[in-house]
Amino acid sequence: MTDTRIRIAGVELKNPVMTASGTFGSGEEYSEFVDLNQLGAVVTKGVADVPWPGNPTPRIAEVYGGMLNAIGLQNPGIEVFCERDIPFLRKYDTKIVVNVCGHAPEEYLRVVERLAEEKIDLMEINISCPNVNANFLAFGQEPACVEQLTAQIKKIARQPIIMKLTPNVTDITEVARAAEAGGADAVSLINTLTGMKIDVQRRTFALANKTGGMSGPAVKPVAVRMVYQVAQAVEIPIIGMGGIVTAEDALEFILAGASAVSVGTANFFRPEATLEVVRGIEEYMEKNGVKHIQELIGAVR
Amino acid sequence: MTDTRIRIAGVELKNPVMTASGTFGSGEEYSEFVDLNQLGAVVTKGVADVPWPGNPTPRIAEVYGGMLNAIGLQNPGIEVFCERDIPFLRKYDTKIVVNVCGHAPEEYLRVVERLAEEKIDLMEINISCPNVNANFLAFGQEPACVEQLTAQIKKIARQPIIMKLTPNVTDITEVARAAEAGGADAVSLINTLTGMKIDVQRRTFALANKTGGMSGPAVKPVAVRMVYQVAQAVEIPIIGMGGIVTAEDALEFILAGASAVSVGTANFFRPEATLEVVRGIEEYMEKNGVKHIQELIGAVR
Amino acid sequence: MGRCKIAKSRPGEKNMSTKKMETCKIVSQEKIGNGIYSMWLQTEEIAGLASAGQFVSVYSRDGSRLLPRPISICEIDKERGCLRLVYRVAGKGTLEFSRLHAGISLKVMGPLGNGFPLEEARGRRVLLIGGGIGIPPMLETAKQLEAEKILVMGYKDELFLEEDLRGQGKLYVATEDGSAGTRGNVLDAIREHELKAEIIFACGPSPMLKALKEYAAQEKIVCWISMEERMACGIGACLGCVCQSKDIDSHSHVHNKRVCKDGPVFLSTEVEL
Amino acid sequence: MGRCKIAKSRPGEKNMSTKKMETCKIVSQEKIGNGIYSMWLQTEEIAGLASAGQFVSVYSRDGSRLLPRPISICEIDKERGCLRLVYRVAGKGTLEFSRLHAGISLKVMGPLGNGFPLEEARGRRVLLIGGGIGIPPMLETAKQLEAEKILVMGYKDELFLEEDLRGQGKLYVATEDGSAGTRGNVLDAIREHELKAEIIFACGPSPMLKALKEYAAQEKIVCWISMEERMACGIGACLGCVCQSKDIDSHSHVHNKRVCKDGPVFLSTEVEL
Ligand SMILES: Cc1cc2nc3c(=O)[nH]c(=O)nc-3n(C[C@H](O)[C@H](O)[C@H](O)COP(=O)(O)OP(=O)(O)OC[C@H]3O[C@@H](n4cnc5c(N)ncnc54)[C@H](O)[C@@H]3O)c2cc1C
Ligand SMILES: Cc1cc2nc3c(=O)[nH]c(=O)nc-3n(C[C@H](O)[C@H](O)[C@H](O)COP(=O)(O)OP(=O)(O)OC[C@H]3O[C@@H](n4cnc5c(N)ncnc54)[C@H](O)[C@@H]3O)c2cc1C
Ligand SMILES: Cc1cc2nc3c(=O)[nH]c(=O)nc-3n(C[C@H](O)[C@H](O)[C@H](O)COP(=O)(O)O)c2cc1C
Ligand SMILES: Cc1cc2nc3c(=O)[nH]c(=O)nc-3n(C[C@H](O)[C@H](O)[C@H](O)COP(=O)(O)O)c2cc1C
Ligand code: FES
Ligand code: FES
Repeated sequence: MTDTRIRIAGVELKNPVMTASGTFGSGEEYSEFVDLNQLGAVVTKGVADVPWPGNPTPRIAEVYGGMLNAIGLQNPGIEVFCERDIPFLRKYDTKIVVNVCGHAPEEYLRVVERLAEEKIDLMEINISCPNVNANFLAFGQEPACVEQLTAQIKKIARQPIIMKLTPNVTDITEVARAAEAGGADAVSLINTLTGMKIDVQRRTFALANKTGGMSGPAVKPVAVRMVYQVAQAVEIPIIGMGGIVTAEDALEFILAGASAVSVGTANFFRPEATLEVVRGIEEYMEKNGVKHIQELIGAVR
Repeated sequence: MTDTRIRIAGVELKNPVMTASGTFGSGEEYSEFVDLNQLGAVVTKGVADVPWPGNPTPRIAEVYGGMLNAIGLQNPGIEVFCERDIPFLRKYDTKIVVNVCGHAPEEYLRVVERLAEEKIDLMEINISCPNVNANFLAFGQEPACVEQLTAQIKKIARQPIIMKLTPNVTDITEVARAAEAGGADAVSLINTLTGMKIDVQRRTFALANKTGGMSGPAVKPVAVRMVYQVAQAVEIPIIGMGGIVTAEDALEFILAGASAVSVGTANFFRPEATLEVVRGIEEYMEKNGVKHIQELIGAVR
Repeated sequence: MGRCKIAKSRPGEKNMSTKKMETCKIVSQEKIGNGIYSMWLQTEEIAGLASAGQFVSVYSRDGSRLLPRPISICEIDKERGCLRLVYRVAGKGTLEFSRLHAGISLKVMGPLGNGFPLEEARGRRVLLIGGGIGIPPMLETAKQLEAEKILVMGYKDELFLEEDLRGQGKLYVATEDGSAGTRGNVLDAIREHELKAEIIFACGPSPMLKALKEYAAQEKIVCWISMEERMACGIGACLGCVCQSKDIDSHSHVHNKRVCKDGPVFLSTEVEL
Repeated sequence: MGRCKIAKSRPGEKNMSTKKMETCKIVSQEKIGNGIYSMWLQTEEIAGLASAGQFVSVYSRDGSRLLPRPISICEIDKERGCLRLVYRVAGKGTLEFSRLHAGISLKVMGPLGNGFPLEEARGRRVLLIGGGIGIPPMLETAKQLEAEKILVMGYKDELFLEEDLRGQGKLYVATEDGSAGTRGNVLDAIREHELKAEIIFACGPSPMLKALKEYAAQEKIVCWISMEERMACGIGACLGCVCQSKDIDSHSHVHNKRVCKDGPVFLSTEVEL
């Protein structure tokens, strides 16, 4: 018998497989394809203090082995979210991770405060969305800002927090250490790589926003590398993501040092991808005589 | 009639299509497939002051839509290179760009000095190979170092120099500006993105070097984005590369602001890719009534 | 909110468990025009669940292209469980599809979105309007609609599907080059023939939909239009495919509606074009 | 430098323009063992140019896998211009190949590398040794070699190609599980049967090649081995596929030789294992 349970900041997940924020809504749409009870956790689409309209369309462009998105964090705001999405998810036997976004620290803090009363398990703080600010440097790219924001959030947060890191940096270990220093309970990585596509026939950008966040199988090698680097740099648990489609992909992240993984873009072309990953990890463990998933975390050094 | 000639630092290329360093040897192997006379320029594999043995194998791993390499800049040293490779290339009516590598400024300077006597057209300075140093930060990631090295090289170089930038940075415009400030005649980008692959069956790294440089179609959106960013930041010409396989790919880079392009990994699976790109650009220009390629450079803003 | 009720009665929204991901064998593949192909797919359940105006997500067999190609349902053969898709080669994905022959399988998800509200139009005088590659969904819509049907189809030059459409009602054609029917667009044909209706169902390029929206407002008739947008999930989860809505949408709480889930068929008055 | 002269006379090095990139139709595809497939390809020029011990680069049809799969040439039918490849399903690429049926085309580059130096062995007593998926190239080598041929083939359990090999000389078999021939590896078989030769040609896994290198050194006989390494270009340009050489290599000027171009066949004494 294999034991796939893992713990993140005291929260026990039945398995290490989560959804990646923004690729799974709040679970409702995919509940037609996936029994949410079988997932380690559902991570919701980023939510802000007030409704955000997001970016103009086209928001989506296909690229080789992946996609670009510039949704621009459209969301209905924390009030609707608490009234509609949390009750929906609470019907299932899975952990709830609420992804939080904002333009400025105050906005994050308002959401975190509002969530204090809610029965959710973890919060994931998205400090890395490259689509919101017109300037290319987001504050998730500055270690000092990250440490400060983390500390501010920790002060008021009732649930453990995961800081979600951007890969668009020279040294991701610096940012991860800053999050740890600020008191983060865990880090998750990677968010999307900033990319661009040009439509040569129309001589325009493929996305109205010019740049977009790249995700999907094409980004996996960068993501695995960063998870490995961060695993050597911090003590807190890591949630790995970026291009996971199969159990083998997920295991790469786990062997590199991730305690849990998120499946994102794969949901769009394999709606049952999350469940396939859950089952595939179990099969791998059985085949290789791995009793507890813990034996695999960071096993390749 | 279309005019595909471009100029880089006073050197006229018959068309904007070059080979990417390290993917084309010194042209000999591919001369079976490609008439080198039809290329804008051949960029050679990186050469150092003395022979380098490179990294242990496996040096190559396939990833989704691309590959990782950790060749580790194996090269026969500048003396053999000058005696064997330059004379070979001088038989052809194409421009010669010598890619230069080193562990430290003195090593670069020795190569640049030795090349002063040689009949080559341009030098491309690789300050971005992530495979040489054990520590993850190479000095191509530090703007101050880049400016200083560029200035040192410019002082002794007889040929114009292209500084080749790494994409593994938070803000590539900073590094590009540093190269420009140091006196670079052009910049080329992107070198490879640092990635990692884990063999989950054997529980080892796929590459002996653990990490490797990612290239191929999978990296193109990041490369196009960076070329666009740099085009808004500097005045010197840009040579764009990263995942170019077809003329359409090359045109994305040109429309984003590149004056020339390099075809790398594509040579490995389409040995005639460079020529197909040359022809495809001409066809696009004819079809769209573009008289001079200059009209396309940076045309999408 | 009136609209909401109408929407609720639209096909595809009744039951939560109506979307399937299937591997479908190609039954036939035929070139029916310059760059236009007609493909029949054998489905397990999708055809049985599908209704007119809905679409399916078709996935490329090549791993370099991961996102779905949304293609409208052109015909439904419920008995055999088959779907007909008519598509134009627009890029690499549709080019790939066009090269596949009978017997090869494709991954297909569907049926997706809300089709045309046939009940709304029953027994009335309806203008069914298609433009370019927006023509295919109008065929099944025409077939299922029990009403007085006037079909107006706009082409660039070469006609396609006009044989199939002719049997479904009075057919008017417009071509940009004047090679058949009215020279011009569908509105030119409507004006030339002084066509009148109580309700419009339309699918086609944005400029056409925009013109129809204005026309319907002038004529004070109800107009349902089928919209297009780039998609990733196709089921309402990613917020990639939104169009702007006139009012704050009840799901998004902003002025955005998801084409894939809230559409692709919208009332012309509820969206901005 | 003596070796250099030998190398120069090896097939594939004489003429600079011997490599072709072709789209080859699959003539037949057959499963010949557990996870082992045999495929005949119709080439335009590759078969005509190929010699025993060379290999080809086979490219995946799926755009997510771009690098070549190097596969040794198992048989050459110069008259029909066909090549036989025998391969094991090791991962996604070979799995893809195994699923393709006759009529489908594959991109193939070749012939690549230097084959076995048949001239060196002509008229002598030769041990032809194959281990596992290193067995296939020994078939064409045996067929072309005019010499006294002793074949020693090592399998894990199930035999394959042994019918084809049997006609080419005296065949000895070793199996790890003892289900056929000598229990153990090829060296166990050589010792059991006290096989002697003046020259060895071998292809198989590294541990086998290492053992043969030592054996050949002890016995003071010439031993040529075919090596494997991960490849990108397949033609000597990328320096991806090097093995360590005993001396400084005349091309690389370091202790590295390119398996794809300087090999895959090397003298056992010129490489480190
Ligand atoms: C609801 C809906 C119904 C449609 N019905 C049909 C139909 O019945 N027949 C038909 O020929 N076409 C239809 N289209 C358009 C069709 O989806 C595109 O032509 C097709 O996706 C192009 O793919 P490609 O790979 O050939 O082109 P590429 O340009 O290579 O595609 C690249 C990416 O852009 C997306 N894309 C490109 N064009 C469009 C577009 N116009 N709309 C949405 N996404 C696009 C592709 O899905 C893909 O992700 C419909 C679109 C939508 C949204
Ligand atoms: C000169 C040479 C001749 C060969 N001849 C044969 C043969 O006749 N029959 C046969 O079955 N196999 C042969 N091999 C091994 C064969 O190339 C690999 O089994 C095959 O590439 C695996 O591809 P995959 O996609 O199935 O596996 P994956 O593991 O999915 O491949 C991933 C990547 O690793 C590379 N790779 C994986 N295994 C090997 C390997 N052992 N050697 C080199 N590259 C590898 C692939 O080419 C690909 O780039 C030969 C290898 C070499 C170098
Ligand atoms: C359409 C889309 C929307 C996303 N929205 C969010 C978001 O709201 N918050 C966030 O932290 N990450 C968001 N992401 C990033 C993903 O959660 C994930 O980090 C990234 O896509 C890499 O994983 P993948 O390659 O498996 O998709 C989004 C990604 C996509 C593709
Ligand atoms: C096998 C290999 C070797 C390379 N060697 C060098 C090198 O010696 N010097 C250098 O500046 N870049 C080197 N590069 C980087 C390429 O020149 C190019 O910047 C990169 O691969 C992106 O382009 P591509 O995606 O078209 O390959 C190498 C790349 C590959 C794949
Ligand atoms: S395509 Fe994802 S919401 Fe419509
Ligand atoms: S594979 Fe490129 S040198 Fe051998």
